[in-house]
Amino acid sequence: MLTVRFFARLREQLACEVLEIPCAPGLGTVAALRSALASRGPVWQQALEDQNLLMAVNHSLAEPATPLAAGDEVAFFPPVTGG
Amino acid sequence: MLTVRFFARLREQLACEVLEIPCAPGLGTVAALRSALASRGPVWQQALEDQNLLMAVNHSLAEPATPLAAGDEVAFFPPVTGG
Amino acid sequence: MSADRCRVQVQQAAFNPGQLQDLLPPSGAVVTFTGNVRDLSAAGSVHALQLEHYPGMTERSLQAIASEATARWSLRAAHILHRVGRIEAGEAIVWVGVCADHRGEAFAACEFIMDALKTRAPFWKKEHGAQDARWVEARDSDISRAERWQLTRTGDAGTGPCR
Amino acid sequence: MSADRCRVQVQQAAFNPGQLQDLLPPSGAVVTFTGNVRDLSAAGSVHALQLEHYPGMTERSLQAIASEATARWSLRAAHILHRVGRIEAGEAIVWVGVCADHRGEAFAACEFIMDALKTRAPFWKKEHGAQDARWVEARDSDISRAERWQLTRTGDAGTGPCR
Repeated sequence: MLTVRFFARLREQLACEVLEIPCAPGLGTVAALRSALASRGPVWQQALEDQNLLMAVNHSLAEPATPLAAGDEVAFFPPVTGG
Repeated sequence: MLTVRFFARLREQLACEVLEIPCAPGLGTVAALRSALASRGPVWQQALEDQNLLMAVNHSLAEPATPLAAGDEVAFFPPVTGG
Repeated sequence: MSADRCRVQVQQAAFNPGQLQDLLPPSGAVVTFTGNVRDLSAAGSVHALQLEHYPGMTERSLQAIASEATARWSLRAAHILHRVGRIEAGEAIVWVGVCADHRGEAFAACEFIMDALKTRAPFWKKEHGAQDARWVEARDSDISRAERWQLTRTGDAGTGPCR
Repeated sequence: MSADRCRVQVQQAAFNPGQLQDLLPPSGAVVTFTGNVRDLSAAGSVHALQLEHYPGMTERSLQAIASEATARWSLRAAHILHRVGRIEAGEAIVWVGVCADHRGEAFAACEFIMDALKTRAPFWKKEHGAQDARWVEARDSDISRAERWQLTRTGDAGTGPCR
């Protein structure tokens, strides 16, 4: 399984905080996971095509090509605005 | 009269904290006053020839050419080391 | 010493910046930054902020930033405290305290930590005004401030002496 | 507002940096610098410092520095406190607190004030060690740090809004 988390404005847009997704051959990278999520419907497609979204795998910032493995926690979120 | 003050290491070298000096035609600038003070003896000459000494007139940093007038307070001191 | 040198904390409770400074180790130069919630933003009046974070990743990110600071400059301490949850206008939201022997290093490290935190630490602000609430957008000026530090980069997150 | 914005003080009594920060006006960004007496210098161990100043000129000089800072940057406050007399190792000797809407201005102004103070304010340190006492020499690094600010000089001492 993969755990997928969404934060802040993205979490509100999707009305979703966390998903559990079974690992599959087509979900080998962060980019592949993002595409699969976008295909869930128009709201998902629109929210996930935002080029400014950041991605993290296991609490570290990730690239589209970052590989995924069973048990990974993936997160998508808008640019950060702390401080 | 001119009031002349000395600070820190210079004050100790001269064993003098403050002098009252009558105004005179030869004391029209800070440089002239400094020369007159240096002529008081070897200790004064040596202490006042230090090129790093700073000078102030009426609580503002001064140049050798800064003019002096009756009632002015002149100060000589080493480079500052606060903070 | 390592563990004490970099200390990061994420908490809901309000804090007093002066009391945090008292906890820093003795050192010649101490620079602190305190960020307070302003009652006005580009979008209008602000009654409070709601701060969201990513538990686990946020702390890890702050630790990496403090660690990178101690790798780049000679520091005795780098402490970071950031609040989450609801924070009223006028209250402190973030505090950074840096100790060094020399003031130049303390100033640079404290400013670096704030610039890195603003662009790399997973926090998100929602402004609550009189009528509405809106997410705060990231600012280009924060990104360009953070990019300055890449030019003279000597350490890397994760390689500092505090990890 | 003017008088409150630039506040300078020279005193013998010890002080607590955190309590001074509590006296600053509300603002988005607060940067403070605290300088403490180190127990070791280039010349050996230090038990205490004796700080001499030039009453009248010292206060005027600090006021001019704070005023120049508020002329160069958009600040809500610039406060300076400097101790004189005997100061024990470990005690705070100087504190600067700067408030602004934006952190970049607060950092720059606070560092500028310290660099200017180190080269322009009439204070002189005498170190007391175990056996002897010696005057501290001015440092070239302080002079070169201060000279950096001339490059982008936009205001001049005496023309700031606090005079």
